Amino acid sequence: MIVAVMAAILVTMLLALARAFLGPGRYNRILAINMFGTKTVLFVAVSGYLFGRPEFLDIGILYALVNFVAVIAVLRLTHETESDAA
Amino acid sequence: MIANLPVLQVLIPLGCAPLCVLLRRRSLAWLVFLMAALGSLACAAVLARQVAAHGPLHYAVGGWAPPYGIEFVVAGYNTPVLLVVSGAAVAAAVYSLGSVRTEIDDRRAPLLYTFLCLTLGGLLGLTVTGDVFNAFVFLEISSLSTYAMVALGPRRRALPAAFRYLVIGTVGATFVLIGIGLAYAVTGTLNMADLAARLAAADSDRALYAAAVFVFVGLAVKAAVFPLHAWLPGAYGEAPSTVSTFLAATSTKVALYVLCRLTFTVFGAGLVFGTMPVGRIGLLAGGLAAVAASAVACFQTDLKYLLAWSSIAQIGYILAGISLGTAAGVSAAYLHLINHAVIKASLFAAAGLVLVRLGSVQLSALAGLGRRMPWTFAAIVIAGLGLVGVPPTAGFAGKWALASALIEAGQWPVLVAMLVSSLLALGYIGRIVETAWFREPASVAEPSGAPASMTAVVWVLVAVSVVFGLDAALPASLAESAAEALLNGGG
Amino acid sequence: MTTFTVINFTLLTILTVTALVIARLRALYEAAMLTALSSLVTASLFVLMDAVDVAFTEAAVGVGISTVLLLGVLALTRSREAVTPRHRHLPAIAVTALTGGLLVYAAQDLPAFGSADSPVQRHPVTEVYLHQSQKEIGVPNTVTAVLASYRALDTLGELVVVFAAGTAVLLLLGPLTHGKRRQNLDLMEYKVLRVVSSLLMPFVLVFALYVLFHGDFGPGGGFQAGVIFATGFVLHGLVFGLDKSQRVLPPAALGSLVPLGLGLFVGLGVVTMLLGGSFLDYGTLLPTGGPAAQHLGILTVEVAIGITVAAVMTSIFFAFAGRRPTR
Amino acid sequence: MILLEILSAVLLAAGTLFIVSGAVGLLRFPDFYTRIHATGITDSAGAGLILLGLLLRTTTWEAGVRLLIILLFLVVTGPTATHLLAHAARRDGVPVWRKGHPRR
Amino acid sequence: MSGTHYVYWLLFALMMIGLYVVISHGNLLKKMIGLTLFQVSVFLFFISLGKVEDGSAPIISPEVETYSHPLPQVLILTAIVVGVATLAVGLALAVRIFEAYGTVEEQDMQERDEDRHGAAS
Repeated sequence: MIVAVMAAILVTMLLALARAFLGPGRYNRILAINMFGTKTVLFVAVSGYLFGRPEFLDIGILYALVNFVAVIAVLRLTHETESDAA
Repeated sequence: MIANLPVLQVLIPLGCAPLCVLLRRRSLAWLVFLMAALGSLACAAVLARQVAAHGPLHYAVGGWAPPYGIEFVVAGYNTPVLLVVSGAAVAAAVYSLGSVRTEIDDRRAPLLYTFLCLTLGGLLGLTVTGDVFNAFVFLEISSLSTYAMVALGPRRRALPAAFRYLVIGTVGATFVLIGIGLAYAVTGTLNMADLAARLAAADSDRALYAAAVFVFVGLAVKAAVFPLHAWLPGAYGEAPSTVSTFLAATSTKVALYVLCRLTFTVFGAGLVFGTMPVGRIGLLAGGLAAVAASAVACFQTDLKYLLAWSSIAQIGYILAGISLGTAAGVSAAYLHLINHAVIKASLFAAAGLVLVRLGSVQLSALAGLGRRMPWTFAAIVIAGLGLVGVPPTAGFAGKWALASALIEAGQWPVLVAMLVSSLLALGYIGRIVETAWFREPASVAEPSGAPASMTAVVWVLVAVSVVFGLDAALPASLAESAAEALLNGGG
Repeated sequence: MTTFTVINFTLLTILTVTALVIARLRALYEAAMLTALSSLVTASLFVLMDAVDVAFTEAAVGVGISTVLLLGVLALTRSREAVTPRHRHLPAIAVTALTGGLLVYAAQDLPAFGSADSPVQRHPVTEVYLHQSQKEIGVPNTVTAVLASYRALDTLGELVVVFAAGTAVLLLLGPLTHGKRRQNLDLMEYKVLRVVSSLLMPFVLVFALYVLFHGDFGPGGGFQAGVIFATGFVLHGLVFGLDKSQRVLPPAALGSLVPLGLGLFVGLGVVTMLLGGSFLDYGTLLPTGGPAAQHLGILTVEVAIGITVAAVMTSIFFAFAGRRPTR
Repeated sequence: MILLEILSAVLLAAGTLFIVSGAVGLLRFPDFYTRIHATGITDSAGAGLILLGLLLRTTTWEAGVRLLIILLFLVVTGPTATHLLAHAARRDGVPVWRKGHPRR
Repeated sequence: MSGTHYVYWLLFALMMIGLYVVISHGNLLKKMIGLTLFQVSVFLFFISLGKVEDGSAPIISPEVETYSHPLPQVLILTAIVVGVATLAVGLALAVRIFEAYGTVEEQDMQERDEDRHGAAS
């Protein structure tokens, strides 16, 4: 069961990656990356169970945090150049 | 505390760096750096005496025996480097009293001293460490501080020069890291002595060769060995005078020393010079550097860039000496390393003096000033003659030793390259002399007065170079014991 | 093929393809975002290869700090790359081919990936770090034991590098240079974000403290804690604006915290020397020596790292964020 | 015990279904707004279900607490990020797809 | 050589992509991105040296027998920190260069310097 979940996560990652490459534009990419980020959180959680050491879930917490910060940073900093360039 | 000297001399400058930030005052930060430099020099001197009397010192950091912990090794092969680096730091400290005041504003000066402390500590640590990964860390400490210091240069071109240095330097350091990784993969250790023993026993030649190549290329970048010298002219030419004076005497020299150390005590001369064609490549690169860089120097219009290109040529000489792989060659390389450090430091210091007095180091601005600034230009000429290798200057002693080592090894083409390079050096020094004495002055503005501290440093360095030329006993004995320690595995 | 191999291969392929796309993208914002993505993949690979501490650091540094810095710089400069002139490709291809060829040559002698019989695993160091350390130091996380005790000097060097970087950024971009302050743009208009961020902040800070003190038993330690702490303030600064963050955490206070941590580390080393041991020999800290003294030393070191790293990373962010676009 | 395992398997399967369908939507839908609609819902829900499924397999309280924290975190930050993204895209004028237009 | 060498091949490819970007691109920020990729792949290479098949993270626990090697992880922790420090300094320099030159393209910088100084370096 866990193996199947892992496979699904990897497939999802690949699909999100395709959207991140195709774009078009910034927002589609942010969306894809945000989704990819959630999948890495799941990856960490699931791989802990898959390989028998689920104690390291702290990393998952951190991933969730930095993923959020990265999205905020993209929004805040792109927003700025656009208003400044105008 | 005496037992802790190997670590103290690295720790003093590193510990002084945060102090400089905290003090925030120019004069106090200067004092801290001076003390750090003097402290390191004192440690280096005591260490040199101890090593000469009792042989190599091993210091296990944290009390963990190598290869489990990190080890510092002070031996005949690195005491000359320690003396040169900490001596140059003292000279730079005194020199900076006058120089930094004219180039850097009050609020940034303490930060410059912070970086000088860090660079000093990094270079000393790189010299004494007996662990390859620790060497990488110290290399990065000194490099990162150097990038920041170069960026402080007065012209805007300092910024791209610093960036270029940063990118090239980081690629070089990463190459070193790849080399360390490959060596680690086939041995499982990072301690230099342990590495040497296991590399000799390992039967994975291909990884070993590649490891050596990566480490050598990476260090050659840091040492500005031709043709990997692209960062050096900009970095030395644009840095503040104190910084170029200090760096010219130390940073590439330490990289060359590490190259030597790894060649002879880790990879082994048999592998490097016997199995791999590193010796021939080194001689080729050294010979080419000597000729090509000297030729480029002849066409420079900026005194500091001219000196920087001349440094690349001189690095070629040192590299050629090392690449011979013989005791005479290595000893000559060390001798030239010491002498060139003194000469080039005095020249960059004099260039800084010119910059302070005229506001420019363009050759065109020097026209006809030989008579108005006789002492400054006299210093440049004496040191310049040392660069050419005219007896009885220090440069002559080094070049003579190198020439005899080359003859002994039958490397005639390299010898010819050296002679051509010396003639070219005569050309560019001659050009400075011609401009300063035989051209009509371009401006009527009177040069401003020279800070005593700067003049003093220039003349002390020039005097040292002359003394080393007249009586080469001290540097020669240091160089010989270094070669002895390296080639006979005295680690 | 084992499950591990499939996962490993997939992630490595994703990483390589991402790198290729980044190399070809001329829109730099997009390239920076994909760099963040590649960093996520790298961190996942670290987890997969059992390097949990490294994964922790890579996530915090690569996805958090690096991305924010890159995007911040892009906001200050142009975000589109010029076309690379054709003549630049040739030397690059030559160098890359040579280096790659050398690596492929070397790889033929490299031990099989995952082999328990490689020189790395057979070396006596392995036994000492994994098992003897339990008696000598008594810290279950052997990475912490090696980092903070066996190879503490590397860690000191690492902290010096962080310190140097912080000082360098201060020198180049700090209030000392004559750059003007930018207007206080922020994301204040989003109420949801404000509420969520205020909820998250205390949690992030507690999490940082937990990571700092839990480093002996699980992934974590001073460096990771410092970066998480800084990430918290980055979030705060992004949402509430720089001025508010600097009111909470004045730059002057940060400026004195930076040298404090490094001073603490160096001071610890000096104390061990004064007590008659060698530099950073924690065994001298307590008369009984042994694991208790080691614990004391490691804890001090972790706290020192945490202080300096948090202060440096936060002030680097402030320095970049406080810069006003010039055009 | 068996009941727990079955429940866990059901939750994991449901979560897997959610994340895969979300990813397919992300790739196949014609414009940004439809894509964010697809991912916004499935991402949090799928992740939540998978984490709950894992929680049922957990034997130690340390791992359980961490799973709950991650869950809480994702549930709070996920929708926030989606909300911000959609809002910012609207403001920046990311175009909306109409029937018959090419995908963007 | 064995079937597990795919790890090295992919990592080396990654390294070369990074190195290529550093050398060929003239945009300073792209160069820094390339440098990051180059370094990250070297870090992964180190970590791959410590991995043991069926091993686990080197955090000692009574239930686990095989551990991956902690030393490469320690080294890479240090190296990551050095990497981010270099990135921060490089980016700070890029910002200053943009303020001084109005560009972050190497090509344009050189042209603008030659316009002003008329001096070859």
